[in-house]
Amino acid sequence: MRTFLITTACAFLLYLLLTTASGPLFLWSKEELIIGAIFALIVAAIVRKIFPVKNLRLLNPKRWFLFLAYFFGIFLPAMAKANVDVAYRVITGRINPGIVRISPNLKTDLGITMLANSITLTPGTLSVEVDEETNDLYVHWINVKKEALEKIPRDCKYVCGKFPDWARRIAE
Amino acid sequence: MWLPVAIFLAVCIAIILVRLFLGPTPPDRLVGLDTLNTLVIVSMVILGASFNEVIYIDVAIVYALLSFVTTLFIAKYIEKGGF
Amino acid sequence: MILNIIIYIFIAIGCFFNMMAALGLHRFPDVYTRLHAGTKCTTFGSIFLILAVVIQSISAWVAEGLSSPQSILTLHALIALVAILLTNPTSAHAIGRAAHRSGIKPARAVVDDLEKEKP
Amino acid sequence: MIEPGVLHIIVPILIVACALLVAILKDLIVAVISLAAMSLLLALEFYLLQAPDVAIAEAGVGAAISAAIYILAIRATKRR
Amino acid sequence: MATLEFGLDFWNPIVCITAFLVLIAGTYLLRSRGQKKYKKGTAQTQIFLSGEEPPSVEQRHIKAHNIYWGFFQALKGYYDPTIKAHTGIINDYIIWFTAIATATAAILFIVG
Amino acid sequence: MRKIAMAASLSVFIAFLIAATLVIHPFGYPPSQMDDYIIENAQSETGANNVVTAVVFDYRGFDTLGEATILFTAVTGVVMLFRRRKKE
Amino acid sequence: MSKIVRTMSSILSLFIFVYGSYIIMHGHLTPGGGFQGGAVFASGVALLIVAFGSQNLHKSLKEHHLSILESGGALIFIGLAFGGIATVFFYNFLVGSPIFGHIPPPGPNPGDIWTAGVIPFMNLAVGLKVIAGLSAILLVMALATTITEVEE
Amino acid sequence: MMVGIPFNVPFLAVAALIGIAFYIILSQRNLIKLVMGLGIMASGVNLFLVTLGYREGGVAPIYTHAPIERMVLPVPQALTLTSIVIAVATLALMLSMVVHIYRHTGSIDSEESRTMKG
Amino acid sequence: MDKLITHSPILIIAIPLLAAFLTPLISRVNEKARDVLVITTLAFVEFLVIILARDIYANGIHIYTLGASSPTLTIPEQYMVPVRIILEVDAMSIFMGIISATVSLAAAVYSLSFMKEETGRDRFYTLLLLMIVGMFGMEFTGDMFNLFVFLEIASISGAALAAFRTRFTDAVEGGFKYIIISSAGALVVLFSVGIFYAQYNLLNIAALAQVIQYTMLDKIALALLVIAFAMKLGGVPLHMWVPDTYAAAPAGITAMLVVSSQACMYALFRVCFTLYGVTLNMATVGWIVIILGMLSMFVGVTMAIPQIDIKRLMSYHAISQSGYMLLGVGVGLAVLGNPEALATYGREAMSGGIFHIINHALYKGLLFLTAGALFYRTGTRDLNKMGGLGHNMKFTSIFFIIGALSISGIPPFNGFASKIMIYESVYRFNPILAVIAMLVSIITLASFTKAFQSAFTGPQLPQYKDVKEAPRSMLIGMGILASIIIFFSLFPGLIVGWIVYPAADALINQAIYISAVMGG
Repeated sequence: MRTFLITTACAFLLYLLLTTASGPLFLWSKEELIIGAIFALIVAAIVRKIFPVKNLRLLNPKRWFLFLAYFFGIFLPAMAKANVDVAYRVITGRINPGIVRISPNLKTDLGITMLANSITLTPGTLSVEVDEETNDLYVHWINVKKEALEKIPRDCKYVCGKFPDWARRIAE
Repeated sequence: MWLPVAIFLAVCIAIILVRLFLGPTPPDRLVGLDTLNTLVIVSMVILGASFNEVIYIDVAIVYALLSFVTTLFIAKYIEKGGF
Repeated sequence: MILNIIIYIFIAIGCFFNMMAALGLHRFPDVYTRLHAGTKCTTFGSIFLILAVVIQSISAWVAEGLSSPQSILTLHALIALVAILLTNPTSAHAIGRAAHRSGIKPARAVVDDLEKEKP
Repeated sequence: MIEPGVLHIIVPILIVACALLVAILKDLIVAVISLAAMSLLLALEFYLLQAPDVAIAEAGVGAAISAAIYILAIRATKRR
Repeated sequence: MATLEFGLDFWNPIVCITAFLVLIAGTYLLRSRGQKKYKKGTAQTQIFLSGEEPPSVEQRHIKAHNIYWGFFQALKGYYDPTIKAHTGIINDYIIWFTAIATATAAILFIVG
Repeated sequence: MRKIAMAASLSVFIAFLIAATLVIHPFGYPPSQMDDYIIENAQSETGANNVVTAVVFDYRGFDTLGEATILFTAVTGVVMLFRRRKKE
Repeated sequence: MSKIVRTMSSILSLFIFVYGSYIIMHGHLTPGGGFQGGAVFASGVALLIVAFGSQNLHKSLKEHHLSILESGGALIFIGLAFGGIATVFFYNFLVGSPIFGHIPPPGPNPGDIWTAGVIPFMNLAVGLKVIAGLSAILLVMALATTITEVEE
Repeated sequence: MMVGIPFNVPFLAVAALIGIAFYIILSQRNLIKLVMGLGIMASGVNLFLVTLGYREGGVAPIYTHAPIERMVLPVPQALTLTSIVIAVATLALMLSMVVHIYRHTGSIDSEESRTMKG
Repeated sequence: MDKLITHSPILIIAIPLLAAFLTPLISRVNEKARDVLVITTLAFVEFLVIILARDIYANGIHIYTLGASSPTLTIPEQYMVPVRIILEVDAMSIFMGIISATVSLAAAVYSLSFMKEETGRDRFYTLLLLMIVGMFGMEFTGDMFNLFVFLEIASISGAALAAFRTRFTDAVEGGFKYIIISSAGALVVLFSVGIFYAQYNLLNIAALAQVIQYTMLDKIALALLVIAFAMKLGGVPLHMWVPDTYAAAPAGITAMLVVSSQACMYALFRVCFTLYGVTLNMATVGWIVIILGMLSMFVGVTMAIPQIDIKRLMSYHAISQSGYMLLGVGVGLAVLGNPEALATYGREAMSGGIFHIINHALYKGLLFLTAGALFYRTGTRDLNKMGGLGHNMKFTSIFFIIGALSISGIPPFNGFASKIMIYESVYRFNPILAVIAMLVSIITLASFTKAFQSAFTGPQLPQYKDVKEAPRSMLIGMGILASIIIFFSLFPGLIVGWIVYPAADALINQAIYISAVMGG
């Protein structure tokens, strides 16, 4: 039931976002609100079983601010660096690739998803496979450093920096 | 201002299509398709701005959401998974 | 005027990275490295191009008054951006996984943990 | 001055190129990929022809649904 | 009401049926004046095949495959290519379609 | 034989198509007598801002009914083809 | 598919469903309508099929549910068409009435959802039908192609 | 005033698409390829219909924020919508029949899988 | 009652459609109720068709504008072209409508017990109703694009029905061939519609007929349309799908597929006579149609003789018989520009061809139903394996004899009535054609003799010792058609005067069709 309500709220907010300025100024006309509510209920009834809001911790505004901070402070600069890096490799053609295994020790699905997507978009790495039980990630690394190859699973700090910590803080 | 950008993107699309044609293995072509998707979405947004038509962006959103489904289907076929 | 310059800079960055993506697909030797080019560069380029559109429409919005239809353009362009940001890395992951499972070895690889552990 | 008609020349050529690929190659999965690309570019061309309704329909049906049906059918039969 | 008149000629089924009935009656008349020697169940109705045993009842029925055998032999020059043209391959059907459509368009262009 | 017939008919067919593109109206300048009426009157007659939707559901609504019927037919056909059969 | 794809799909499916309903409902104002929205919505179902497997989906979504939905949508559509038969079949009998009956001011305007008479209802009916139909096609084909041995 | 497109390129693309579709249907023995050929043909016809309705420098026929006088023709777009849905419906039916043919004969080649001829 | 007649064109299409949408819901509740619903709907449609026919023969063309503020408001006020979809029912349309309604009623009654052993019968009846909707739509519409839509409905449902018994390989193959052929044809039709739209910005048939100019594009469109419809109706050399599909479909459906291809023939005639009409160079197109007809007649019948599958044999005869119709109407088309010849023999030839349409639908439907009855009881279609079935299946063999004599043109059956009209009028046009037509009729008799001999006569085979007569509803279905055939045989003058001459005149008089929509 709780999940259902949260899902409904998400759907309703999304619908409102899509139909801004339907009424006077910024607001919504009342027909739009009613129709949106009905649709939100229907959609929530469909997806309630799979929508990943099993716990209420994600509703904490602190986590949202953390997410924004992470997104703008850590993620975007890393992404810019990544792109310059890839551009450099495109032009020169120097690569030294390999697939390495890291274990970030994340528990929830959302956390591992966030981490994997961050890894994919940031310097020289691309998540290829995830272990269903242990949540270990297999990462394709475009420029394998010698010092990271000492132990298995490899050390996170060479591959993806501080991302696992941030993911844990935000999603767990 | 926007039209040259759109044409430039179209040229990029043409270059990517070459990879789609040459790609030795199916995953290579799939990468080409994925890249193509993103570029087409961006050019849709750009063209929407160029026509100065606010409602056109809807098409880009639809494409951004749905091209994902195609990619997943083909990827799942390539990895020989059960549907 | 300054706004225009910012928009032009954004467009230049976006176009450059999209071009890099297109070239990278040809320069790299195998699927995984091509995925690097195809995912990262297009996502980054798209962010900048869409941001350019957003900045322009916001300026038009401010110029035309609050009830201008440009607000819808801004919001929808941002939604499209979010959709790209969400889907692109996931589909890259799916493609990489599919490629590995269908038996494609990474070219010139120095190390392959996945191959060792899951034959 | 670059005129907008240039896009009306580039995009149809790309569409025809994708269709040719379907005709040439024997591997069905590649044919599906290139059909998806054709459908995508077709949607872009509809967009350029000022038909956003049709573009959405082509995006929804051509890209997602019909590719999915093809893949399911190929899975149940054989690949080439 | 029963008569179909179509400008050139006419056709009336009632007349036709009456004629048939008259014919049948005449035939029956002729038949009734025939010999009465024929009897059922005697050697008169047995099959005689130059002294051989006649085939069993099931084998006496002529199979559909064998009917008009001579006809096909006589028209071999027509039947062989015609049956060969019916390949049963779906592509060929569309080849015929394209060919005939182009031919028709060409005829319309040339003749007018 | 089949290949020759194919090549000949196909090439002539495509030649006809290309000839048709040369005599059709130039791209971008169509005749419009029926559509002008629809563009002018759709908003006032049906109340819909989107003229295409007005055409789809009002002026040519019967086509849409037919189209929905086709989809219904196809779905019925597919479900029928993959139906579970009675166990003997 | 992997855990990452599954999580992402469950988030995106909400997005796609809401977006599909938006397209269906705003068919008479913005590009879109019953077919387009229905196709988008059904693509969401396709996403669920590819991410979670048709067997799992089949536990909660059976073909006959979809069949009933589709018949229902078709019946609503043809019923709306029959609704105008007092004048003519397919007559737009709701324009000017209190339900969806506003008449928009002539010329360009941002649009009001409460307009266009029976068209929004027709959009809904067709949308329902297309959703059910395309999902049924995908679900049935996915199930039939997964089970290799068909029960004879 | 913008200049028109030389040689009616979009119409030529339509001709090329239909030609390629016929080439695929005539020459490819694979049944799924055949169906793909029909799909390409449907795309070609759709493109033809939409191209018919385009006006130089036009806008979409939606009153929301657009000027009225330059709208492209709406009827071809409505026809194309119908045609797209018809195409996907036939596609689904054809492919499920192909699946059945494969189950019966073990082949999707149009020559190997036929049982009736003559 | 007036209201009913006014709205009957749309009701004839919409009521089966409504029933088709209701069938899946009702059959979840009760199987019996579904059967009753289907039969009631078809009977009601038959009734509607008959009252509409009476109205049309009394008052002329019936117009129904969909969505306008009045059914007869074809053109909006202050405007010059029609904008909305218009249903336009003239004598030819309602003639085809009578055929469709009758044969489908018989086929549905027949299928009640024929499909008893199959699963998924709710889908079967849904598709059957949809196929009827498609045929009626094609026959009644006055709009080119709408014609395409209903063509697709009829083809898709027909293909799905042909593939209904999926446990047989040939059923699926036949369905697949049918759907490929028909969707290729339909796409070509759509392309032609696009060509018309490009030139005149119109979709209505009557409005197009008023302005059409026979330019180069129109010639291409004409060729494509004629050949696409010719493929759908099974004219040689585009006929090869016909035996494959007809043989594989369930028997009741085969009878309906015959009617469906005749609906395509109607579309062909509509395009040639009404859409192009006097702008056309009639002699050329007429001769094209005549040549198609002659080829169909000859190749169809000669290919029928070697067949050993009874339904394939009958399918080839269906091709051959459609040749007669094409020949008759083609002669009419060839002399359309020549009023004198038209009056002396052209109209007669067309009437013969059109009369042959209804006769063919009836007796070929009956023959396919008897073949289905044989299959139902023996489990095979192979004539080599049959024999002596006449001992046990007396009614079926009587129905077969009626159908066979009628198709071979033996007096006094109705096949002879239409054939003699064709022979005599075609003889005035070109004697050679008439002689070939008679020859074909003789070969038809020969091949049906073969079929009858192999299946019904001969000693009783041991494996068929305890074969029973076909079940009752199948006999009722066959009986409906057989009694109509006998009625038609006894009173041909009545039928021709009532429905055939008006239909022929409706095709000839293009101006009336145009003025019904465009006014003036």
